[in-house]
Amino acid sequence: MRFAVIVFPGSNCDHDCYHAIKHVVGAGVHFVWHKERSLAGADVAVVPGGFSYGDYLRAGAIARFSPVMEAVRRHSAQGRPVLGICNGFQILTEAGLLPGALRRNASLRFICDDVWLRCESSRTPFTQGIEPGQVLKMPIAHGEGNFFCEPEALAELEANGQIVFRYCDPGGQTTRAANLNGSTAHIAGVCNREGNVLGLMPHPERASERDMGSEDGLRLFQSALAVAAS
Amino acid sequence: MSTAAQSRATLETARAPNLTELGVFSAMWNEHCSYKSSRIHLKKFPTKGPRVLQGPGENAGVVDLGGGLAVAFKMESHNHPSFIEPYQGAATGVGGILRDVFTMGARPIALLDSLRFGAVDHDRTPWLAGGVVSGIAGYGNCIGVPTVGGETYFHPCYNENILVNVMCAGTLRADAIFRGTASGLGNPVIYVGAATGRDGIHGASMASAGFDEKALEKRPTVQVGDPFREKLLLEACLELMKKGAVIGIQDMGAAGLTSSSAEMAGRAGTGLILRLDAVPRREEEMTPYELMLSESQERMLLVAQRGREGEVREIFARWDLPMAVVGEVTGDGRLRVESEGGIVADLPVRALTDDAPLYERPLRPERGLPSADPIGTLPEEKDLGPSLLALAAHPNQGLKKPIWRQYDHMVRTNTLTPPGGDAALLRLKGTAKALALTTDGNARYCMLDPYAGGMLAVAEAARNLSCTGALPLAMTNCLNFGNPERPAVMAQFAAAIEGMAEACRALNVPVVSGNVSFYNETQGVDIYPTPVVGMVGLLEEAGRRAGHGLQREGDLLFLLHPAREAPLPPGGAHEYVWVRCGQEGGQPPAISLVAEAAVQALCREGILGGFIRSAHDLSEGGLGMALAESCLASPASRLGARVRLPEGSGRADGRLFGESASRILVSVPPASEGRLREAAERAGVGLAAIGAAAGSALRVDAPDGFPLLDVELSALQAAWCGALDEVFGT
Amino acid sequence: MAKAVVYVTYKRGVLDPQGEAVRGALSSLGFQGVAGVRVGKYIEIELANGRPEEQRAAVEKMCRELLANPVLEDFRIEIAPGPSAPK
Amino acid sequence: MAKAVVYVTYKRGVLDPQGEAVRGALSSLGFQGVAGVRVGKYIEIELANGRPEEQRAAVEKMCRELLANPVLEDFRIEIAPGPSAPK
Ligand SMILES: Nc1ncnc2c1ncn2[C@@H]1O[C@H](COP(=O)(O)OP(=O)(O)O)[C@@H](O)[C@H]1O
Ligand SMILES: [Mg+2]
Repeated sequence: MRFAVIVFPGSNCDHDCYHAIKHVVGAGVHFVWHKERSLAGADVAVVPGGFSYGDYLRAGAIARFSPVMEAVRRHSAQGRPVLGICNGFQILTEAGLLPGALRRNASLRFICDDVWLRCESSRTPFTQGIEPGQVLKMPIAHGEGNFFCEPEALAELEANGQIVFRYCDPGGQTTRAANLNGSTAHIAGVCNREGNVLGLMPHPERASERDMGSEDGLRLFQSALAVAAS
Repeated sequence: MSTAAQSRATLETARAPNLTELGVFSAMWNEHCSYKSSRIHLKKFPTKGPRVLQGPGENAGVVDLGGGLAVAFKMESHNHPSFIEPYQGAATGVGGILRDVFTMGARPIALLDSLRFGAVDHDRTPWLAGGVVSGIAGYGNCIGVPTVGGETYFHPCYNENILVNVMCAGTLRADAIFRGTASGLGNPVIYVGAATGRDGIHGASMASAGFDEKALEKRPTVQVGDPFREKLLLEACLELMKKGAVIGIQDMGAAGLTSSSAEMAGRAGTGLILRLDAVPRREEEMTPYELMLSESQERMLLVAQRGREGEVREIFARWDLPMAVVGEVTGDGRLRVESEGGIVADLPVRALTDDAPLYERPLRPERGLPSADPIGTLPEEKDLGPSLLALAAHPNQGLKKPIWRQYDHMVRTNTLTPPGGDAALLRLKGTAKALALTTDGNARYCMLDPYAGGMLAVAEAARNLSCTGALPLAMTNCLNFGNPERPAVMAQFAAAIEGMAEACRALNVPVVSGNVSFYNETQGVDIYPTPVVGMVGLLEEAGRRAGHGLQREGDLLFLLHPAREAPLPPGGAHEYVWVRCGQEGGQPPAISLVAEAAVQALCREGILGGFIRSAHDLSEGGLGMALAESCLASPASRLGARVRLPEGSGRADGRLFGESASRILVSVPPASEGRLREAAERAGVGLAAIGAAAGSALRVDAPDGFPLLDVELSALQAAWCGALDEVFGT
Repeated sequence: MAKAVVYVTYKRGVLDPQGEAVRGALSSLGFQGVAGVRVGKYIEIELANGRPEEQRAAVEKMCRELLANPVLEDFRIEIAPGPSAPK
Repeated sequence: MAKAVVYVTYKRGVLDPQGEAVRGALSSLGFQGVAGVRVGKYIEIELANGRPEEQRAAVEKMCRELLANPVLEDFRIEIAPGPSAPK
């Protein structure tokens, strides 16, 4: 069982993902450079956080054309797991592998803070081990994480069970105050229709050790590992 | 350039310098590059120590961390550009200090920002503060280096001259330090990074000029930063260094190609030929003058081993960055610049560097603020609750989270103690150790007495590190002062350095790098002298650390203090008086460095020994604010305290909010009280039992039991958390 | 050389936080009578010579593929033949 | 109602990383003949009724005070009387 962590020149959470997967979860992991066209035999693709190619125009707008994204697209088309974290989520929406778009935060400011997430769906390989309704604590760190989709698209996401995480308070209530970036319907993470591709703005890799303030993020990686093993 | 300097320039070359040469001279002899007014004073800093691997004079200082690991760090100012264009000024300041650190071969792991803005109600302050903070965020977040600490202070003396100081630390192998030297005859001089444009020509001179009303008219001396490009440059340079093809490397900062080439040759005692035709450029028809003096960002100059140009080219191509061989090392001690087949400059390197003018400017100490303590003008209140709330709600003492929440302070997953504590702590993966980092400075103390102020800044920085359990190792600084041509400013400068140097010796923290920023003045009015200290400490076992927050109901509270002094001396409640009536005066806190060292050592011993559970130093706002911060440190599980002030003389408010130095508030499990008492006894440190952690309110009584304040933590927290709303909005 | 100018704005109905922030700032600076503000991107593209129809088609493609995100943005294109217009 | 349109761009000579990034992306996407790209801001301001000269003066003030930083940026203003132009 191997994870591939995609590395764009402006990725900056690539090493954090690698560290969490290898040294905390204890799974196999390798980096894949953005100029590569194959994931080198990985079972799970992780598109990490950062600023892919600077992201000056729109986060992820340029990254979606990179050679490695062809490989990610193929991987996804085969129904295999893909996880996009933060910038990875932005890239996957730009690439059309996930629905919606990520606008600038409603405050227009970058926000780095802990948030709570309510798991809404166990259908993705990353949330199979997490009961719907469970609340996880993880940090966010982004300037453009304000999820947007049109009302019809939202209804479709609801109907298909594609909403995977919503921002909530520690008690699991989706309050306005808990929705730090102003996302449509408090959405923090969504999956594709098939459920194998998950994107979320919060950083599970930063919430994988007690020293970092939470271990809740580990469960996403462990869940993927368990699914692959079964 | 002054006429005197000009004629000297003429003398050195035995002919009249041409325009390009004059530009080179004027940039190199500028205060910013030559340190002509400050050098004789900077010599007073202790710069050596068993752990110092590289002292001042390089792009950054380097200190040994043991186990083959070292840390490179430095702090730099970007005050003037940030006042003109706060976002880009601050952003490019971050870019510059990052390059200073990775030039040494270190991977940057942390940034800290020490900020001074004008009064909150000054009309430009919100725009400047908002722009500076988002500029630091914009650059640091993108490149993926966490901003883990800093300080922020508002005062009208900065209304027209803000201070933006940024510190960067990076880790490297102790045996793989790179330096900015151009050695080895015939070795190629290589330009890497962004192409050169006309931006920022004369930035170095701007940094050395005061502001007049025309400041806002100054033209593109401000550059736009490109953090993505910097990330590529960082990765490419570190990769290249690993290959071992690099002889010397330096970033092109102030005065760009001019200073990087002259300084590299100067350090090696060699010469250089630069061929300007090969310099990558992004604008047409640039003159040699412009090419030599441009301060375009994200560029580096390096000297490689002859014959290994191909490796350099290959690596930079992979990172999609321009690379060009622009010259070679020579043995004649001259900087020769060629353009379009002709020589456009030919100057002795020594005249530009070592032999640059040195001034011993006149000093005349002047008292900047009244010597009487203005607390006497304040009515004494029975209930000090409202005063504590007012202090907590003031932007200077309030929670700075609206600032550091904009900084990615967690990326790289090493941040054990995020911003908000006394010092940031970062674990060093692959070891058991953690690095502690802080910045500190108190301009008011320096205005009252620059010598004491300098000493106190060093002592507080070290104390902040000790409060986490870390041993202070070494420091950097940013010396922000007014116009050095005024003897009163020069006197402040000289005295502050002497005070700092004295404290460095007593506390065993050599100075390994630093930066001077003069001419922080507007229309003849200087800022308060503002030396800022950046300090690095080491915690051998990251697991044995403390924060400042109270941990458990029932834990006992003690004040560590110098043995021969009262736990809380009377007076000196500067920030409290300032918040209540806007007056300043009196004396800075008295300090005995021997006692300071003992207090800090005991605090570290207690943390490592596990008998101190939390530690917080007393600074602005005294014991009152320290208690408030310790109660609120963990918003989710805030914990109150019940305190009785120790016996002493003077007004109760003056003692509660007094800013006495060398004091640390600690919380201790009841079972450990004996161990703490024994250790304090042995160390000769004073120990005052002042109460216990309890309940959901902060209650402080006078020594006789008379209640001084009783404030619900919810109210305190609301005041404290909203303190910056006026500046940053809600 | 010709110049294409592309305007990228949020779709009607998508809240524009930047525009709102500017409106708020203008009113707190004392500017009255500002009913609404929208902030978008303005992109100038210098194009080598070519036929205007082809240029427009190329710029439209750039917009669809890169310059605008169709989920939330609209775009508008203007082509201005530059001084050395197609012969 | 009238509408003012403001264009804010970096001054000539100032590095425009956003424009550079777009240019690079366009060329790697295979668009040929793109000689340069500059990215700026496009701001639409709806103004209450008033005399055009006054409106222009007000918008100029907005630009100088808030919308652009003259140290780094240039601005250009267009005023288009809207459907319900001043009576
Ligand atoms: N500009 C800033 N950037 C990052 N962190 C900051 C900033 N300003 C304040 N902080 C954080 O808030 C903490 C408390 O601030 P302050 O009370 O001013 O510090 P000190 O402990 O030096 O008195 C700092 O130690 C730092 O961690
Ligand atoms: Mg402190």
